[in-house]
Amino acid sequence: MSNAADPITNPEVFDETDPHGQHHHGQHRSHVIVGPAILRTILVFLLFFTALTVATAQLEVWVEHTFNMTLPWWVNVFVAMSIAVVKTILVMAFFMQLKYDNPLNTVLMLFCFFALGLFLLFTGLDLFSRGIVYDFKAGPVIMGGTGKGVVGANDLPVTTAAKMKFMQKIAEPDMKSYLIIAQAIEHAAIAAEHKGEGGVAAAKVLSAHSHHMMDLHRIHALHGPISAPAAAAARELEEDAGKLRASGKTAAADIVAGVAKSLTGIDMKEAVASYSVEATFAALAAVAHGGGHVHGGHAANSADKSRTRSGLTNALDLEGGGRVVPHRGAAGGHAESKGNAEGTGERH
Amino acid sequence: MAYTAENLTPHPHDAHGHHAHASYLEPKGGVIATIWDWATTVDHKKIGVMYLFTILFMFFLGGVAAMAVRIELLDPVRISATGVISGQFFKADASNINIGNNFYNRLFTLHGAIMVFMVIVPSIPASLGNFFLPLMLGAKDVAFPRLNLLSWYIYVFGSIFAVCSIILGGVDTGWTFYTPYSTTTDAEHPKVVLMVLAAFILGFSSILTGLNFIVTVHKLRAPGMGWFDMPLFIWAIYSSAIIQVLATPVIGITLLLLTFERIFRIGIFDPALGGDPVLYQHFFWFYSHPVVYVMILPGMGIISDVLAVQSHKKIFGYRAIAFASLGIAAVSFIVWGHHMFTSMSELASTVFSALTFLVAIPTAVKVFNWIATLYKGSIAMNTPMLYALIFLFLFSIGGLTGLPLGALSTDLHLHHSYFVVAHFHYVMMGGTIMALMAGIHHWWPKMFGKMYNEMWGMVGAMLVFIGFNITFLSQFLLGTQGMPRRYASYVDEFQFLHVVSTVGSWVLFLGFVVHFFTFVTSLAMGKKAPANPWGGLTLEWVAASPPIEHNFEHEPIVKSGPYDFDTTVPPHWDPKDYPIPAANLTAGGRPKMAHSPDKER
Amino acid sequence: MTTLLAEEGFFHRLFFLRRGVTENASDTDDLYMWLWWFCVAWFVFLMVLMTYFVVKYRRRKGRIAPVSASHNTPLEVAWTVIPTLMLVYIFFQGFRGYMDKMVSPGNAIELNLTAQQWSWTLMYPNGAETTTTKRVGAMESPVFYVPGDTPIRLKMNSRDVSHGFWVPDFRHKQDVLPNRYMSVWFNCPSPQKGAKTHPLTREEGKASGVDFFEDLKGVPFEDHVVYCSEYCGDRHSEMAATLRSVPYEAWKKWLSYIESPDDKPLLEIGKLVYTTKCASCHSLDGSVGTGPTWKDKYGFPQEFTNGSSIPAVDDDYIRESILYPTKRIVKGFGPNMALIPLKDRQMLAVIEFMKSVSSHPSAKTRTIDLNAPVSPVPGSAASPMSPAGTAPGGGTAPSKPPIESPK
Amino acid sequence: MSTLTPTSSPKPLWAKYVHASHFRTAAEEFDASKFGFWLFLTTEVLLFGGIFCGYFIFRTLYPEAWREGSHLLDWRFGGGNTVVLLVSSYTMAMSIYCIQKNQQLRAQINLVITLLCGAAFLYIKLAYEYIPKWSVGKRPGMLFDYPFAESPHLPLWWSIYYCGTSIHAAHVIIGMILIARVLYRTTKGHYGPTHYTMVEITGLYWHLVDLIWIFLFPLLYLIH
Repeated sequence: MSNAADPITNPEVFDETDPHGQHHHGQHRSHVIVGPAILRTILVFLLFFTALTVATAQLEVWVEHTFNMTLPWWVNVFVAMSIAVVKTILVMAFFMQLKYDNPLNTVLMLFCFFALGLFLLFTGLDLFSRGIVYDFKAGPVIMGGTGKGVVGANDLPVTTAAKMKFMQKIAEPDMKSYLIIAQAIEHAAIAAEHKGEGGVAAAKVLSAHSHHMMDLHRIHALHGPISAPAAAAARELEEDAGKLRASGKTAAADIVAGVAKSLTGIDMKEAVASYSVEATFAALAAVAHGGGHVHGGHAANSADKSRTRSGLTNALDLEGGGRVVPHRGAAGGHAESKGNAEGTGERH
Repeated sequence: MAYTAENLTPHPHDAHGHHAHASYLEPKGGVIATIWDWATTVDHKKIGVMYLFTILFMFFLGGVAAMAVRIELLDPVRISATGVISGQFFKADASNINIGNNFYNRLFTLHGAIMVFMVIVPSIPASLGNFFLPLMLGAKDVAFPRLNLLSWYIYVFGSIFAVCSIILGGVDTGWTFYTPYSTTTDAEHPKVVLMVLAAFILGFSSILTGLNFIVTVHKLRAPGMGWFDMPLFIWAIYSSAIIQVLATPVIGITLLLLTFERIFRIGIFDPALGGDPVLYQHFFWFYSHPVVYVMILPGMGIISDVLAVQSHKKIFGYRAIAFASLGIAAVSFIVWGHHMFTSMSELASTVFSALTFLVAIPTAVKVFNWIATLYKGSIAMNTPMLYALIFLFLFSIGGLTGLPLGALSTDLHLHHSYFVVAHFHYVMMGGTIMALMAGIHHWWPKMFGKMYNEMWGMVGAMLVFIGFNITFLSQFLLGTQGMPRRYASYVDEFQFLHVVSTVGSWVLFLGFVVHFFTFVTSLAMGKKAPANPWGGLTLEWVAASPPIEHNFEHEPIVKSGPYDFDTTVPPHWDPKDYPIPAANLTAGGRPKMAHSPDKER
Repeated sequence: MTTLLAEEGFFHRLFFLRRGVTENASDTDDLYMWLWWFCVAWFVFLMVLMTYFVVKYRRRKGRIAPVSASHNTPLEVAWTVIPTLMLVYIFFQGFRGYMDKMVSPGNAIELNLTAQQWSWTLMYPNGAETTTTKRVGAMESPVFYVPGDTPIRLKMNSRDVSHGFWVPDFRHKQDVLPNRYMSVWFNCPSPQKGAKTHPLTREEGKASGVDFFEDLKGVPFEDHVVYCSEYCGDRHSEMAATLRSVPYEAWKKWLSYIESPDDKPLLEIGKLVYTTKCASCHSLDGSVGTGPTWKDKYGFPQEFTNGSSIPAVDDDYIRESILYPTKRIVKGFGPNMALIPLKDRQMLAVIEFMKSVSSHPSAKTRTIDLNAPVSPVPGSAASPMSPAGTAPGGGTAPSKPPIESPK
Repeated sequence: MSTLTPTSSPKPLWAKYVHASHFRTAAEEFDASKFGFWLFLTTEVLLFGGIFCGYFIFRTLYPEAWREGSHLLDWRFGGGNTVVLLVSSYTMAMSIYCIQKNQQLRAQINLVITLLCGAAFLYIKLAYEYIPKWSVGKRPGMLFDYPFAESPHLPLWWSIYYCGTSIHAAHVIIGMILIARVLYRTTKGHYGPTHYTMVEITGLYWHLVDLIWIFLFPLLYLIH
């Protein structure tokens, strides 16, 4: 039977596409078409905001360096996060079409973020209020927890274990001599800068070479003894000198060649004897931290370079002719390593 | 009664049109063909039945583990004052006490993990929910039938993982996998990771089911069925589905991190690297507390329906109950801390304690409404009703014993004790499982088209009720007297109560055995069930029992509320059998027929 | 406060066997018993109603349910609001008792309790560890002597996984975690008349390494069992101990017995560690060395090279700077400190030592002088520097603990 | 649940699509699918919520470790990846537009570009971030072997970094698989103005992957 009032046969009473009156009548909401114009505009906005957030971050770093002031931690967080939120809203509203979609989906998403908020809020509520009755309840107080298997080598913190492992490595004779050469060249570079014509060009080549030898990847990759590091380095420098000559920078080439020759004259025994592992470590740490910030593993901006040099020059004092004189032992190096680490410390 | 024809577009997911109007249980050709048909079905009814039997099997496994636990605790090795060594079940003497303890720890972990992840969480939504949600909505199927089948396979897959880890020797972490213990025990052995991954996978099954239900409720309600014409079972399933969708992913990431922790030692939960074990507990309970309500809410839904239908009485405070479900779902997200009062900061404990008491309010409201529903009803005394009353009894105890656990100072004593064990068994088993039993009996005729033996059903129910109380009331006392949970042995003064508890567990077991045989005999030789044995008004009673492939011959149109017993003649019932007082008759002097398209209201 | 309700009633004995020994414990008992009757009342009310309806309105042939209200707003509001008010009351009761348990009186003696799979270790002020054991359940477990009528705060941490410290008699429990300190405080009354008295049983005498059999003759004692409440592995159920409360003076006597030559008081160990390991860089006279001086460090505010600062140098920071020398460096110094592996006890000792060279009030905790005349009033045994205004029994008015730094 | 009744008529496949019969109309089916997928997206958000929570907690507990860690990352790679993903999101949205306008070829081109962007993202991540960092010992937890750490909690930073980015990378891969599938079916003409549910849904997923990165990028690379 189908009388006039029957909802199915009489769409006035019953809208088949919309049995529950959820949607507004007329054009169906979910089949909306977002045109390319809008999409492009949104993309441009998104890229702009990406650039903006990077810029602000860089700006803060710059401010902290130049004016040597530390902005409150939340400035940075607040800016970055609010930009991220704006970007999210753009993507959700237009790319994901929430703006035109069934509002139910928007409500759903908001509810989801609300739940996430509760999760963070109440977890934080516990972890950040532990010390309110007794200070000693707050914060991690002892290592260990799950015992031997977990704590780093011989019950030291993992980071310390890694450090010690590395220090032992650079204390190996081969590695030592390898680094000494690198430091020697670096020092030669510093000296070269003050030589007259062609000095700067030579310095560039030399310090690049030394940094290349200092390169953390290389140091990590080192396995087994390097046969005659001095000779090897000298050979490479000769090649560089050759290149310089080819490009007509004879003066620079002469300096480089000179360094190459003097390298072979280094008295390795003495050098190794007076070598300070701590100072070298500090120097490498400076390179690593400086480099880490700018690009992976290499020393780049001048601040890092100078810090590197201070570490190196104090660890090893070269005089003309590349003869190595025992200068200061571990203590001096130790003191220096302090200076460096502080230096790196203030950059953050 | 008259229905208007719907536009019958070919059902995409059945390759056998001529079967469309046959019972969904009707075998398709030979045995192989039938098995294949079930294995590849996208019919929510078949999937629901498959879920039901898988879950009941898992319930059996977990139950066996529980019995073993109780037997071990009957008389573990102890050195009494006289120095006599007792306890011969698992251990020879105190010297190799570890062997026994180790075994016990694996047993209770097994019991917990299976019962929580593989039984109670999916129990009602995945089995009865799957079967009846579309029926009650007047829909042909859930919104995403293939997804539905997928979630069953995921469930099976996850269970297989769990079984593998059991075969490999079982895990002894406790079902909560608390770090740092869970990250260090059985190191370099895959079984813990397997169990963790099992829980992880089962989470996906749970998410997909919940997602499916939410969409179904939103989009596939029968014409004329507004939100407040839905049966309360649907409201409950809907609320719990919301929790499933929002909370489960967090356990997903937690278990993932736990796996990384074990394999790579990433240290997020590991003090050795500055990680924090209590952070793990937060992660874990952010899911595992809300999921407690995933367990209980559908149970509450069943009880609402059973009480109303079996007493032919409009449910009292429909909206109150509906909103209470949503309220519980909402509050459940901000009370997880009450599992950690002994390890959290003072401030957090206080806040969480205060919030915890919020949950009690909607719960209490529901109980009051249920009891008020009985008032002036016409109460049939049969197995489903009996189970509903048992539910009210046990769940009230479970709820009330929550108070001393929510109150901080008493919790400091009761936490980690047998009191907690008893409490959550009263809620989980006395609540969810009893409701499940009520639901199974209530809808058994509809699901399988056979009646069960009422007398034996009641006997089983009473055995379960008595056994349950013996088992767990004694554990309340153990808890307050100072018996810590997860103990393989104890001081002598606790033995008496442990013996009582164990004996109770045997009675409980007997009760379920009785039910098992009732079901089997019903399937084998039960008499044909009428379409509407209890005289319910909701749409599943419009369908035949067992329902046909597409649930309804014609798409029903809802014309009356789900519980308008005082004005509506139940479908398939003769008005003569259901004399409605003249006062309630419609203008035409005719009783209103359920779901018929005539426009009188 | 003890109400008649809980006073050794039948149900109280059923639930708890015996009264909670500390004041907080008996508070908890009272709250619990109150809740018990509260729940009983509700439960009986609901069940009676249910049964009545089920019987009265059972289905009869040919009768269908008459029309009756399907909701009743005043009623529903009532049964929402009234329980809510009751719940609020319960919460506040619980909260009060909780704070009493969590905040110890300022003059509490601080003992260090360490948990590990599967045993408890309690270190006494003189650095000694207990040697007496007793059977709890299946295993021999240590017996910790504690003075009666004296507030005691346990500073607990775990060496491996999470454990839980639970004394049912105190109705108190805290998890013992591997990565931070938790604390439990209690003040159990001296053993009453009719308490068991030493001499100990034969086997206990044997089990205890030193023979203080004669001198403790006739000293009354009360045992309170300690359980591990947080699941911790195979022997979780055997990880027990016994707290044995004895009169204050007997306790001091006992301490002097168990003290063996190789464990000295923390302060002396600290001095030793300092002279051997730290003196080269840290002075005690305020002069600046490679590292900052220790004079007046503890308890005073401190700034660091990374710009951050703390209101007071506390145990945490000291531990941290021993374990992670370069994490937070005192302003004006470099990261020169090598990592010196110290045993847990040595670390405690160094902290004690730094307290001893600091003039800050928070650096003074109650110390036990074994030769001092026995003080009848336990509170007065506190050092004059410790915050006043706390009842000897403690627990009632939450008072600032000694190491709380001035904020 | 796109199902097709193959006939020999010249109509393209998408025009012959018949919606599943338990829905009343194709529009309702489309709505339902979309709503269902939005629900799924909420679970994805909360999945990453765990990572964000860990970040938030440990950043507050160990700020110095986080400062040091973010300095050890190079914003240019993160930024580059952000741009790549944003562009891919745009092309994805464009491909949906093209399908709606039945510009099959343009749609396919856009999908291909999207796929390429995804690949580029993974390449940058692997070649310029994971491999070099891992090789110098910047690894999570106990695997950590970087000698120049100043904060003792630096390994924790790397744990969060690797967990967050690797789980996100996994999502990128899944998204690429979905897109590849859509691309294949587009070439077969399955999608058109009246039926493009899968395209829309795949797009939603891809945009979510983008969204997660929009947060990971500043959190890991910029905030210090």
